[in-house]
Amino acid sequence: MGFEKFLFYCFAAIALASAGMVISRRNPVHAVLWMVVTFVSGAALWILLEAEFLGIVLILVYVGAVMVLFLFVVMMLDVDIATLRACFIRYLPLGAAVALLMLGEIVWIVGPANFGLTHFPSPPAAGLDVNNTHDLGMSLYTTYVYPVELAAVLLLVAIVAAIRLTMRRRTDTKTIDPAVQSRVKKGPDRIRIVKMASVGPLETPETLAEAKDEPR
Amino acid sequence: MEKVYLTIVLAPLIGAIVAGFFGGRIGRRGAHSVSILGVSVSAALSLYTLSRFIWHDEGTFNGTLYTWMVSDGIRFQVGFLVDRLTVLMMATVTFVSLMVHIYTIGYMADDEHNWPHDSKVGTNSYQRFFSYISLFTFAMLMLVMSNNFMQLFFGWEAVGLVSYLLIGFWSVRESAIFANLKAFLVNRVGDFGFILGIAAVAMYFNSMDYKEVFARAPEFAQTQVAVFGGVSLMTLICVLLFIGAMGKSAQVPLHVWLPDSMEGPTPISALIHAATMVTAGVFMVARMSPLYELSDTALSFVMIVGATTALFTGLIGLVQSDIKRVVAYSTLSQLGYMVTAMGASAYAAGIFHLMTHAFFKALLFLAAGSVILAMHHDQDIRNMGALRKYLPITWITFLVGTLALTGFPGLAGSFSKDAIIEAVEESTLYGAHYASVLLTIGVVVTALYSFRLYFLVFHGKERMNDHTRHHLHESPWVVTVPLVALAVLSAVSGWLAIEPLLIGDWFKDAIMVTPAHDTLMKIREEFHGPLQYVIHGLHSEVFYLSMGGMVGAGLIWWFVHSFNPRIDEQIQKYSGPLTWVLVNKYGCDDFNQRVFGGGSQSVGRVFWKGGDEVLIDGAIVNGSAHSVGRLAGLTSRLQTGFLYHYAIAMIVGLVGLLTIFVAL
Amino acid sequence: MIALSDYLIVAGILFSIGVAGIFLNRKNVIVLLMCIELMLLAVNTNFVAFSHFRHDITGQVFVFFILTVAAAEAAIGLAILVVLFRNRRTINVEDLDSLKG
Amino acid sequence: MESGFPLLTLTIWLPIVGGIAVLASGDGNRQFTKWMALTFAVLTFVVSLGLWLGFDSSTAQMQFVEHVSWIPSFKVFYHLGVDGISMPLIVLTTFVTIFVVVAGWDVITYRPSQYLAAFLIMEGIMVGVFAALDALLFYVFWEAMLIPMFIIIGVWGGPNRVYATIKFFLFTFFGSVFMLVALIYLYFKAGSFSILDFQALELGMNAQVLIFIAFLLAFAVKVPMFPVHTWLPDAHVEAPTGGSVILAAIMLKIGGYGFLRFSLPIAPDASASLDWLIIAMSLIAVVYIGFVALVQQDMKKLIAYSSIAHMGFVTLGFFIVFSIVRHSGVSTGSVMGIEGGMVQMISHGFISGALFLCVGVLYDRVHSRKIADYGGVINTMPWFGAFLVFFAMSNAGLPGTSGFVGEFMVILAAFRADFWFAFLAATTLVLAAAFTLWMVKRVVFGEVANPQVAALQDLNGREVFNLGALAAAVLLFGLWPAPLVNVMHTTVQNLVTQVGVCKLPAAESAACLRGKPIPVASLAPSADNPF
Amino acid sequence: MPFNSANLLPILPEIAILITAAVVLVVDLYLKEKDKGVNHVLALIGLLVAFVLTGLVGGGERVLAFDGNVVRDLMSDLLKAGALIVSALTLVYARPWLKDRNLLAGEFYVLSLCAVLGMLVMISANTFLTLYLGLELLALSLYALVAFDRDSKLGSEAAMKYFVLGALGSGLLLYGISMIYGATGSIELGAVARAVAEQGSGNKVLVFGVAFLVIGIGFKFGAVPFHMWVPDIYEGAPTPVAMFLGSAPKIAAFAMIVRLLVEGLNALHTDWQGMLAILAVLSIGLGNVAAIAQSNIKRMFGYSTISHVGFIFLGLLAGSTQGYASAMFYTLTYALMAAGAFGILTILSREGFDAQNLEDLKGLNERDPWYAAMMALLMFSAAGVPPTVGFMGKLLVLEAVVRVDMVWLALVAVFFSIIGAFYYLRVVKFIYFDQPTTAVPIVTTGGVRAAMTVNGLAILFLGLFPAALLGLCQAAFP
Repeated sequence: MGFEKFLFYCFAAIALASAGMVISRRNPVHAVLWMVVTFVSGAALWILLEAEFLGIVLILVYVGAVMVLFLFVVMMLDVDIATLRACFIRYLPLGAAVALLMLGEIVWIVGPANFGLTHFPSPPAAGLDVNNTHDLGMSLYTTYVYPVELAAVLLLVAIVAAIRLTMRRRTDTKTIDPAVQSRVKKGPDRIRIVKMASVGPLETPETLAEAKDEPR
Repeated sequence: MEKVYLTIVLAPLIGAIVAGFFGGRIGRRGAHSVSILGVSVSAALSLYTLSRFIWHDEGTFNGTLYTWMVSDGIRFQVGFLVDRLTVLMMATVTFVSLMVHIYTIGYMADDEHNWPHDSKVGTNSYQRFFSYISLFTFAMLMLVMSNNFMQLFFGWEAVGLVSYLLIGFWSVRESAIFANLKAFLVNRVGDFGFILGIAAVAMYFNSMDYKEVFARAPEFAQTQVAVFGGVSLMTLICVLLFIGAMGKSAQVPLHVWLPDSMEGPTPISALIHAATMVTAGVFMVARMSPLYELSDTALSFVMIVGATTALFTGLIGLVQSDIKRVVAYSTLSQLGYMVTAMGASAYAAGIFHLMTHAFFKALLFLAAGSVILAMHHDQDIRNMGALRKYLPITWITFLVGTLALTGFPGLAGSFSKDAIIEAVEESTLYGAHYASVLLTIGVVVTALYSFRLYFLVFHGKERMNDHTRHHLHESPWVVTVPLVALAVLSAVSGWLAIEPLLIGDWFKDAIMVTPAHDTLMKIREEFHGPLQYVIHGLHSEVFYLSMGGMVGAGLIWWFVHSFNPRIDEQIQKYSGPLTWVLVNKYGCDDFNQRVFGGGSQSVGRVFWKGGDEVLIDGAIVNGSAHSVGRLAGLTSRLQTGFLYHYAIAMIVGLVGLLTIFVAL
Repeated sequence: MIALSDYLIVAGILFSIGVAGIFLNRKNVIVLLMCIELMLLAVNTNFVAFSHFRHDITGQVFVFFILTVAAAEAAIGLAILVVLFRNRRTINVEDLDSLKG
Repeated sequence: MESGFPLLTLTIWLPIVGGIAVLASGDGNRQFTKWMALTFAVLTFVVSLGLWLGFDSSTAQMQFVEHVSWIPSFKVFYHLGVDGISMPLIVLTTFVTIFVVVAGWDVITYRPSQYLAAFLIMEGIMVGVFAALDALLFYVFWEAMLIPMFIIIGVWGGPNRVYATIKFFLFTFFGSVFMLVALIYLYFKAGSFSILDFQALELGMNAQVLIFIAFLLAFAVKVPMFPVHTWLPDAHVEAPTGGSVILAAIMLKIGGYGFLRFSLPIAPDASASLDWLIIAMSLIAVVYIGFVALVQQDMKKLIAYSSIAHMGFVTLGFFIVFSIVRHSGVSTGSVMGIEGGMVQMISHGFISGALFLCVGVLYDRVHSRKIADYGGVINTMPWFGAFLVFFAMSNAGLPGTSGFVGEFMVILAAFRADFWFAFLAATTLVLAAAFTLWMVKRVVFGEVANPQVAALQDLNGREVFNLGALAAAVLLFGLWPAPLVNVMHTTVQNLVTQVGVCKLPAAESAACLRGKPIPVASLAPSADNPF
Repeated sequence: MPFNSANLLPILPEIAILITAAVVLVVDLYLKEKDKGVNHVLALIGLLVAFVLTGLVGGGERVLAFDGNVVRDLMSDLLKAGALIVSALTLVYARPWLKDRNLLAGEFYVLSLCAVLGMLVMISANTFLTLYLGLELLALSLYALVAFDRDSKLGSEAAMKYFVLGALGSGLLLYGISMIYGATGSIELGAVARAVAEQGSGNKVLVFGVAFLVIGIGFKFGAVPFHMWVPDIYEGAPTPVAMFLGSAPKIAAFAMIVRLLVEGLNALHTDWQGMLAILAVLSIGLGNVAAIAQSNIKRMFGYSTISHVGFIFLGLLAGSTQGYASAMFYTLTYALMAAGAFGILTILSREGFDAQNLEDLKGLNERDPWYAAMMALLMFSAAGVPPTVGFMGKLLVLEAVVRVDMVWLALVAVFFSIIGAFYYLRVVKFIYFDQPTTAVPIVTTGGVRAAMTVNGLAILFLGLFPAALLGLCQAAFP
């Protein structure tokens, strides 16, 4: 067993194990963290496949951006973990059965019978002069220039959509528009102090609690 | 002659149309004038035709008016066959019709009293009545003058229609409209057989034309058909056709409509339900003699049915208290005689009786109508008595009619009835003996009920209330003139007609009798003139029986009744079960009402509620709709709303497809 | 040597784990999304493996785009998640059943 | 035979265009709308009379043929033409529509323009059904017909109209979609949608049987035959008068027409082997439905059931041809059976239409169709009573009315097939009389039943016109059906000949065991003067 | 490899759309709330320009551009034209609805235009990659559009469901693509087709991949059992979005299925035929049956879509050019039909009220006879009643199926379409037979009325004279 093979099995095992953890964790934060592990080992596998650029991108983009985004959202939404107690065991048999059936079929198809070394001999290791990133770039900006443009549009859509969906002009924020400020006139726009009688309901703990319960 | 025949047929039709559609405009006088004119023309021309046949030996006319339709090689035509049988019928029909028309002027004069005062349908009822009876005359003429089966059926049904309209003429009376529906339906049962008979003819002869069919009939004499386990074709045809006759001529068991038909105004009882329409069946059998002669079975059947009718319906007449119903049962009984004559192949005798019966029965009905008029439409004979003082002409004519009916020697009825009884005695067919016995007993019965009626109405004590008594008076001349005319004919027609009809060869072309069936042979051989025939009749048992009946009736309902007005009821009470059976008309009406009337409704309800609503609509149509609905609910419940279920569905779908297409 | 099939099987197992995760996780939308990410990882691994063994850069190009799209998708998905949470105060899958039938 | 002037197109599209015009005119000026609708209806009738007058009854060829490409890639043509079977039905359609328009004159107050337009459009569509010689065109018209009818019943119908309309629509739809599959299959085999090509197509027994069943589903529902008849009473009861009239007078006929145009000539061998089914269904319709009609409490329902029973005669007449041949060895009588069925269809068009108009007359005044709500109507409406009795008698098949002719012919023909067929068929003499006249008795005769009846007004001019014209037609064809029969004679003879030819392919020709009907010698009526 | 600007010619419509989207994005920033209508006009102009460009660059021989990433052929021309027209219609219908709810934002138009762009890309795709990107472009825009009404609980739930399932769907699709790529070594459809033809249908790997592809397609179309998103999203999405989502993307999906299965994997026809047959039967059955139980009309349309998808599959699985042409005809006319039907719903909605229950259609004939007639026409068309185009579509599809001796499929299809007729009829029933429950008049603009008129009459016209469109469809599949 060569070192390469050792690495493969190592990372494969980590990837699979952490993937298993991803789906079995109740706490989504844990799940996201296990996901990171999965991706990292996946990236390692890709690098074993001489796709260095993609391996790095996977870590940078996925782990660095997407997973962090996930984590961010999980934290931001402040999901009550207690309510997310899955009835894990109840669905295990069905899930396992279907997944195993599928796995069986997949393995049967992609197994050595079709994709073994006899059909696809291991390619010779690429020389040191081969630059995966260069190759990819050459391909991207020549043959696949159209998809690249499309990807750009796609990202634009993502931006527009994300902004549209999440950005709202909150009416209760205290932002100040300087232009308005400078146009302020004396008199009606200026603050005036009005004296008022200091009577009013007392703030009791009950009223405070009520106010808190109201949905935002 | 074609134009003459056409005129004979169309004149009443025109009268009917004018009186019917323009009755309101031309008024009563206009209506009766035009319809009487029409019928008069028709009657005159019929008599003219008859005279041509008698004295000028006019040949048989067989001509086509127009082609109704041609289909599949069968030519359906409308045309006339005028031969000696037809012309006799034409003359009888138009003459009686004319009499009835005239009589109606008097009888219906006060018809508005029969209607609710604000009923619009009563406004022109007088004119309408004339229209109907003229229309009837047209239809009857179409029937008798037809030269083919289809037109026969047309006339057959058309007279049925008019009968329906006339029985229900007083359409606000529940009993009338019940009776007319019953009449029509019972007739339809007969027609059911009739049309099948026509279909059989059409199938084997490929023709509707009498002449062709009769000419080719012998070819099929031996043909067997695989119906009812195999019968001879001729038997099948004849029996089927006769079922039609049973309906129209009110033979047992299809007789039930005729007594009820008395709900109609009396003139039509006379015209339709005594003199003409009900004899259509008899006429038809006579017309079809070339076919009937080929089937002994059919003839036996006819004879047995006729004889049964003759006796058993006569018996019912004994217990009736409605003047018209007594006459109606008598009609049934006499129709039975005629039909029996047909069965015995004594067609001539039957037709002869048909003719004489037309006269005296029309007379009896019209006279009864006269009585009813006088009695202010009270028809119950228990409320009459001693009317001879008030209605002398009616009395005399009624007596003539009664005597003719009972077969008093010298009057028309005796000639024909004796001939029938003798002919049946001569018959060798199966059932002839039975028929002979029944007919003979029938003679007594006839005398009994006839004279019972006569004595109760015209003799004995006056039993009407004072109001009625004060208004009793003889009917106007339009009523009495027809009575007299008919009475005269009832008296003399036998003398005139017996020789040509029974003895001579009047029917030589029209009626066919095979030598084996020639039951009138004996009469022919022994005949030496009408007088001798009458005298001969005086020695017959028929005469004695008849006289016995008359005397008996006189004793009971004249002599005893004068002292004991309740004798009628006492006799009936004494007879117990017999009366019960007779009063209930052998249960026929109840049976029909319950089994056919109620039964068909129950069947209909079962089919409707059980078949249509529960089985087809409920179980299949709505059932499948509901199950689809339930299925829809079920499938939409699959759509749980839970995201993971959706995903799982996709995965399961994926695995399913993989399994089916990759693994398998 | 490591055969192509080895990589593919690893990818297949990853894919199946993702699928199993969808079955098992019935609560949290985020974990559901992560299961899908696992599946995508499996796909990508397939592509990379094929690309390597076939000596064809196209597979990697494809992976590149998949990653791009996945990133955009994640952005939009999480944005929707935020909107959802704002509206309903929950991302519990079992509470998302207003639309059904 | 191509004709120069597109008379059929005109007959189809004139009312449709008229309908659209009526629709467009809106309900602002109602008088104008109504007169416009009537004008179009009458014009269409006049145009269709041209078909009758120009018809050559000596040939079985299609006449007034129009042949224009419609969907070239599928060899679908706008192919029109009439023969002796379809022409009378077209004229019937245009004739009856006039009365429908007149009948709705003052009665329809809710959006009369839509009402009248629906009928005019439907008229065109129905003519199209009869005139189409392209199966696809036929199907388009056939189904399109459902839309206006659906709307008519649904919008202007009675209280339970929703159930009735949906039942009506789905029932018919159910039948026809299977026909569609059969037509497509035939197209696949024949290479074109031409009905005439279908008829010439050689088909194996299995295919024929399946096609026959598909057609049967479509046509049996339309006719309707037992046991798929239950939509009809519901539809009739809920439909407005005009809707009932069209439904009974024409739409039912389309099913019968379909049997003649499709089932018999396209699948003669299957027809021969399955004719027992149709005959059984027909006879059940006559007897069973007769009894059902007897106990109806609702006049329209009663007439609806009566229609089913009468249509049983039609299908019986059409399908006894094989029994006749089996029984007697020759085909004599089968022409009469089919002609009888045809005559029955035409006649039933008049009679049932008239009966529904009669019920409409009462309904407009009293707003009830229950028999029990009437009684003694004749006391206040003598003319109406006269008409109703007349039409009731025709419905009962009284000789002298057109109702008799068809029944008579069918019974005569059925007798040749089997005594018991004729026997069961002839029960209608009793049953039809029983249910019709019993209804008449309860509605028309007797004493005035209630104050509403006492307040009735007799027929107005329009109603007299409607009923009078129909009565005249009933009487005319009853007293002299020759013109009607002569028109279809050659066509029907040709049909019988065609049906007699075994269409099985050579490999299966052993199954052609049934006796070949012997073509009858031409017995077309001679030119003799009818009088 | 120098770039040849001739490459740009075939994608001129796409460019036009993209430019419009960009312009709208920028212009919107400078528009006041009351002037947002400009966005609408701009978007329509963009679609019109794209339509015209489609016509200008269209026709003639099949053209490959961008190294085989893009293809322009008759099918793409026709489908693009169809997608553009239907999209334009939906935008017209959507405007009053959006305006009433203050949603007439530039983003709506940007996202819609991007979705249209996605469709066009899909239609013209000649590699798995282009196809995938077009698909995702469309999908991402639609996800966002579904959640466009940020304050709608249902909208966000629908978007969430759509998103998760969509992602799952594209994951499965990608797995299939990876398998095909692995087996053939190419992502260019022509090359794939050649490779597949060489390997023959015995290759299980290909079949395996095809199964995943079919699932991806099935999801996009909403075929059973990958349909679960359809009713929920139709109901939850804002009506104009549901309208948009339910109409034009079907055309793109059709392109996708043809590109993938017919152009790419025709050699595996027997395999995907069986798969499509299963999906078709299930879709027709379940869609029609479940629709009956609905009282929400949008949801009902959702199920109805599912059944129509089954019919489209019928045409496709026949595997004949005739069948493809029929399915194409069906798809195009269905898109038109769906747009019109949803259009009526937007017309019936008003400020503060969304017409989405069957009851809301009550008495439409009383309130506006013309719209009532159009809606009835659309419903009859959907039910497949002649003389509307819905019938023609069904006829052609069934013909294709019968022609390949799958009569049983045709029988199943027509059987369920009887059940289906019921719920369409019910709509007509509400329109015509019932009295309105509200006295509020229908406010509508001339543009909307004109669009609806064109839409409704097109349904009738195409039914009466299908030859022209059918001819075009047939020309697309020589």
